[in-house]
Amino acid sequence: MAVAAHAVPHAAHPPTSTGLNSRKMLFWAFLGSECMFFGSLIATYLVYRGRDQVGPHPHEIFSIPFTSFSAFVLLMSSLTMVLALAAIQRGDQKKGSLWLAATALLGMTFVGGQCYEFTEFFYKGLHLQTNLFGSTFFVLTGFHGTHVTVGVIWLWTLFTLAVRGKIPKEKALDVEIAGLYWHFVDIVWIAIFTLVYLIQ
Amino acid sequence: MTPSRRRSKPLRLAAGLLVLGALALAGCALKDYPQSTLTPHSDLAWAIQHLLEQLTFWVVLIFVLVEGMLIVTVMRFRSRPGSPEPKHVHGNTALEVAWTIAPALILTFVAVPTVLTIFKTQAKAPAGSLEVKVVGHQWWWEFQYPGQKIVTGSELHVPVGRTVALSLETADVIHSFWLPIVGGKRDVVPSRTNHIWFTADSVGVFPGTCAEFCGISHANMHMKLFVDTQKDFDAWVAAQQQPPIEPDSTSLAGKGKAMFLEVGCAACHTISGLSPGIIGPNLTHVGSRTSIAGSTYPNHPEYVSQWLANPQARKPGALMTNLGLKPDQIAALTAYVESLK
Amino acid sequence: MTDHEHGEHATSEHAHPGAKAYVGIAVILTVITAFEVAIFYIPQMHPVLVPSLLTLSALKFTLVVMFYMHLKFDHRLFSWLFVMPMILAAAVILALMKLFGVF
Amino acid sequence: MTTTTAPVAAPAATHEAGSPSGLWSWLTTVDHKRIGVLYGVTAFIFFLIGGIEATLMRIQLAKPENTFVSPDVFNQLFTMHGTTMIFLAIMPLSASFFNFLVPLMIGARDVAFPRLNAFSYWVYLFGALFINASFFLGGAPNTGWFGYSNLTSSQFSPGHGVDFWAVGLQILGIASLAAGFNFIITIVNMRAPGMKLMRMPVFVWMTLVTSFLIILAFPVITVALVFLLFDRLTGTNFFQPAMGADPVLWQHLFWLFGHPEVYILILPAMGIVSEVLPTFSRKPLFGYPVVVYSGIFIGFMGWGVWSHHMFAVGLGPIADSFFALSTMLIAIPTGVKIFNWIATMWGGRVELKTAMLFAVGFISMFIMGGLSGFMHASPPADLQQTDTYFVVAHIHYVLFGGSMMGIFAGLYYWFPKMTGRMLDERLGKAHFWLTLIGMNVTFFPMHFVGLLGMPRRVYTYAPNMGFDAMNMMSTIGVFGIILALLFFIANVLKSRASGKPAGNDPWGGSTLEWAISSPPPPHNFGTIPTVHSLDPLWAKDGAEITRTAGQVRGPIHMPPGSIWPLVAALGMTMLMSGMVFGWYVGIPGLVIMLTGLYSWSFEPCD
Repeated sequence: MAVAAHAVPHAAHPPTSTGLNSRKMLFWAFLGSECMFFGSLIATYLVYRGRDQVGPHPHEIFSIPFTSFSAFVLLMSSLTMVLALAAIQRGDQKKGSLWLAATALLGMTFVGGQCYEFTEFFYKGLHLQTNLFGSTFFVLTGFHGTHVTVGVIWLWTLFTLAVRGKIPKEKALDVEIAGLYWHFVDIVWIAIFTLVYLIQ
Repeated sequence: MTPSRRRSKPLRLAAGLLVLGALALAGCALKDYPQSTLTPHSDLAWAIQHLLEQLTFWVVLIFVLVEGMLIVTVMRFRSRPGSPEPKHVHGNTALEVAWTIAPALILTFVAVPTVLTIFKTQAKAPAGSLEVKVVGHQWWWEFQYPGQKIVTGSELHVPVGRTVALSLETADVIHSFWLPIVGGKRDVVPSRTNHIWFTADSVGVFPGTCAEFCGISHANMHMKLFVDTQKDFDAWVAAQQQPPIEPDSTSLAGKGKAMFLEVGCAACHTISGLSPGIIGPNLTHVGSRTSIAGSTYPNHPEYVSQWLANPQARKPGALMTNLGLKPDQIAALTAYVESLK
Repeated sequence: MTDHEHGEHATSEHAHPGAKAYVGIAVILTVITAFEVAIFYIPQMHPVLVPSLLTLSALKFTLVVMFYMHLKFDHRLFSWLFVMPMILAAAVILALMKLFGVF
Repeated sequence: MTTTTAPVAAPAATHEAGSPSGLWSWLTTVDHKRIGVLYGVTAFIFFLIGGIEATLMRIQLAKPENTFVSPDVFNQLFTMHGTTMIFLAIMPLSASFFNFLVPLMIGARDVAFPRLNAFSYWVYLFGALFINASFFLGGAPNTGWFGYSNLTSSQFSPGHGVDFWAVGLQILGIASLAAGFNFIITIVNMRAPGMKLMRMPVFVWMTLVTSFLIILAFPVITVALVFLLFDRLTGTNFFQPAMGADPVLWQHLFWLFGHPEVYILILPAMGIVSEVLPTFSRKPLFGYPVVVYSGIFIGFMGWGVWSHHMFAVGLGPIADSFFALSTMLIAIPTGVKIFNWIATMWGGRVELKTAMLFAVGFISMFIMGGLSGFMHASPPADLQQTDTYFVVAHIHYVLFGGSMMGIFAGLYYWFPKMTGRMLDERLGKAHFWLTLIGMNVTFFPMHFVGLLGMPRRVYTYAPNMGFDAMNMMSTIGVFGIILALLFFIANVLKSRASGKPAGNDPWGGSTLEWAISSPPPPHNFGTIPTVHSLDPLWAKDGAEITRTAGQVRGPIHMPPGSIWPLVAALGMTMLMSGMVFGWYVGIPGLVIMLTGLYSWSFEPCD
């Protein structure tokens, strides 16, 4: 075991064959699996695009300025997330908790925007059952929104811990993994924003 | 169990299976196996058959060689008292390369005719083909001849030697159109139109069926193909184009006609000039067909009466309503239906 | 997947870029997003709308994955775990679009 | 079940957990060996249930126009037979081997995430019970294990059967995903020193490939089932042709999952056989790297062939040709594996113990299944064969002759390791020969009855079609298989009662699990061995490894048991079953699940 021993970042964990943390590896594998999940959802949206028998159609409904702002908010939350991680890794839990809160708030802004958007679409006559666009759009973005919501809950949990001083440097991995999840949710939105909103 | 007895068992088994297979294949006469895929009667079915023969050749060859190799190896290297400890061989590159290339070569022999056959059989139907639109329903087949303005159900008539181009659609769920003697199946899929074309090469009556599970009575969704001489076909077309027979209103069939309108049959069934329903099969010339209920029962007054009395008893899940008819109503309707030659 | 891990220095303790670099990336991401929206609104760009948008968003995607998710600095195994499924997902999307006649 | 812990010869004070017994210890266990046993026993029970379903179908089909079961019941039977055998029997039987053996074979004390492992099992158990509960709650699913849209829509399938099926598969998918992640990380990260990837036993390799297939294929079926459930529960239009949707999308998504799933079912058996053959030939596996790469290649190619299940759909000549060629390509690595297995025996000293008989039987039957598969890789030929009994014959040669024979080979091979007692060879051989004869009598005629025009999934057939004799033969064959299984069960019971003690290494195996006592102590290895070669126990230092593997030096910390995985699994199953039963099951489920997950996360572990 001498080979891997010096590479172990956290003393609490037994050494691993690759020297890499098992939880982090699990999480990357999970994100790979999530790629297939969102890939299938996006594929369905793209395959069904333009097959609607009745409106409303995407171009009658989307508000690009509004969604661009949402996309920007989510991008910025990735920045605050990575700053939170950097702070925690330095052992600065105070700054870390602030950046975590900022990330969660930006995430909540995004989810709030999505709620507003969904309501707006609903009043413009686009329901889950209206047409294929309604079904595929709401289910795809709804699953993304659910992911963001889970992320927000996760972030507030970490925030509570950090405020109470319970995420020292040695536990930075907890934040790193939440960060991986958060960034993944962000890049899924990068794909959705382009494929669904901009390329109509 | 002695070693020798044990060893001979796989051999005996293999021999038994081979004999069995040979017997089964030899007995593949159409009269015994009317729905057989191994008795082609059209250009399409022959194209498939030729491919199948090549495939079978390779498959049987590989089967005999590899299973033989397996059995020989096991028997030859059986552990016996005093067998030496084997040498620890880890592999052999030349062998690995050889048995990678060998299957690849065989694949090429099969892949080329496969692709050629795919493109040949899925090309556009030649111009001047007889066009028939097939519509799958739970659980019966509808055949429309747009050129001849004929609509019929469960029994498809085609002339021998003339190319028939089928376009395949469905009214409800996915079914699969399959007449083994003219060729492979093709699914009928909602919101899609599929195509299949063939030229039947001999006269006869051949069964076919739905091959894709489509609900409770999937097993009862049959059809019949009548390959007629051109003369018979023309006569059939002419008969089908006639208006329906008008029974004497005092006869039993005449009462049945009144009953047909009265009890509600007309809501689902078309009889040319009488009723417009399109949910069930077109009955204009139902009396001329040889079978009823998705080609499940012979067209005989006895079966027709039973069918009218309780369709679901004859064909589970049948969508035809059980109208709770009284025996005299059934008799009249049966007489009318049977008169519609 | 090979076994290079053994006997090599594990790389999870690499120095990550600092706050400055992160902000820099954020600025680039913002500019690209603005650019994307601009392309959407400029009619002259519409002939190349799809390829340019795809390129730009792929760029954004890559930047986030490489820098914010640290794949650029992390162990190669993580890249494998993520990038292979991503390629597979992309292939599935393209194959389904092709099979349904989208292009 | 409780008996597996019987003779643990581990010195006291070596581990904190000890080897407790009793129901509570099983409910809270995080020991991979016990979870493996739980998986195995549960899956075998479901294998018997699936077998009963098959038997009922075969009785119905014994003669034409039989009325033994009603059409609707028949449709429920074939749907549940397929679903049960695939998701509740073969996959979890493989998972049982993964669980029990992978940590032992790579020289680890447990899997990477023991509690996630327990969670996976409980989710599987509850999901399996849920989906089978449908039989008693208004009718089981009846649209086939493939659930083709739009037959599954509320219009054509009212009632709850399809809901049970869709929700049940979602639940089972979570169990598979959890296991998939766990085994990837375990194999990549928990190997003993010196065990490079290319020194891993082939079974471990196949577990790794299978796990990757699971984590990448299950999300696709998850999405498809989400669409189906949305359609059925909220009235969306994913598969509503009237709204412009194309039901073929379901088929693409289903088979995008479904074909990798086929390899999820067969690769573990290939791995098992690759372990059994060398041991009973007294010779290392021939061409180890080629066998490994072939397995990886098969797993990879499994993604490019899904539409060969859809040749009759009418995808056009280009798509048909593409999928035909990619499918044929898979024949190459498969053939290569078979040649390497034969070459392993060539020049060896072949001992035909029961495990070896099953392994050879696997090769022999798998060749049959592979070759019939090759026949319908050619789309024009497939158009005559698809949806007929020819395909039923094919899948049963692959899944029964292949997967199940492989699993039985593994059972006979590792049963002594799992329980510490030998199985009876005479009963075992009777089991093998009856299985071989029974399955061939059952399934071989199906090739012909299919080619002669009998479609599958029919509850009845007409007497004048020439199907009678061969159907009767198939039905008779089933009773041969049943008899064989009785021999197996008798064998297990006999071994529990009076089986010979196994010792560490009854077969002279080469892999690490044979270095330790049978059954292994909770901590597996007293001293983690250092591996220097592919066949550690056959290498020069093999005796040394065996000598030290049992020796405990210093304290060993094993994770304590936990009830929370079970609680979380129960809550999650309730939450999801709320889609069928209503909010009054779903909401309490949510509360229970969150309680379980919260307590789990904050429970001290590792």
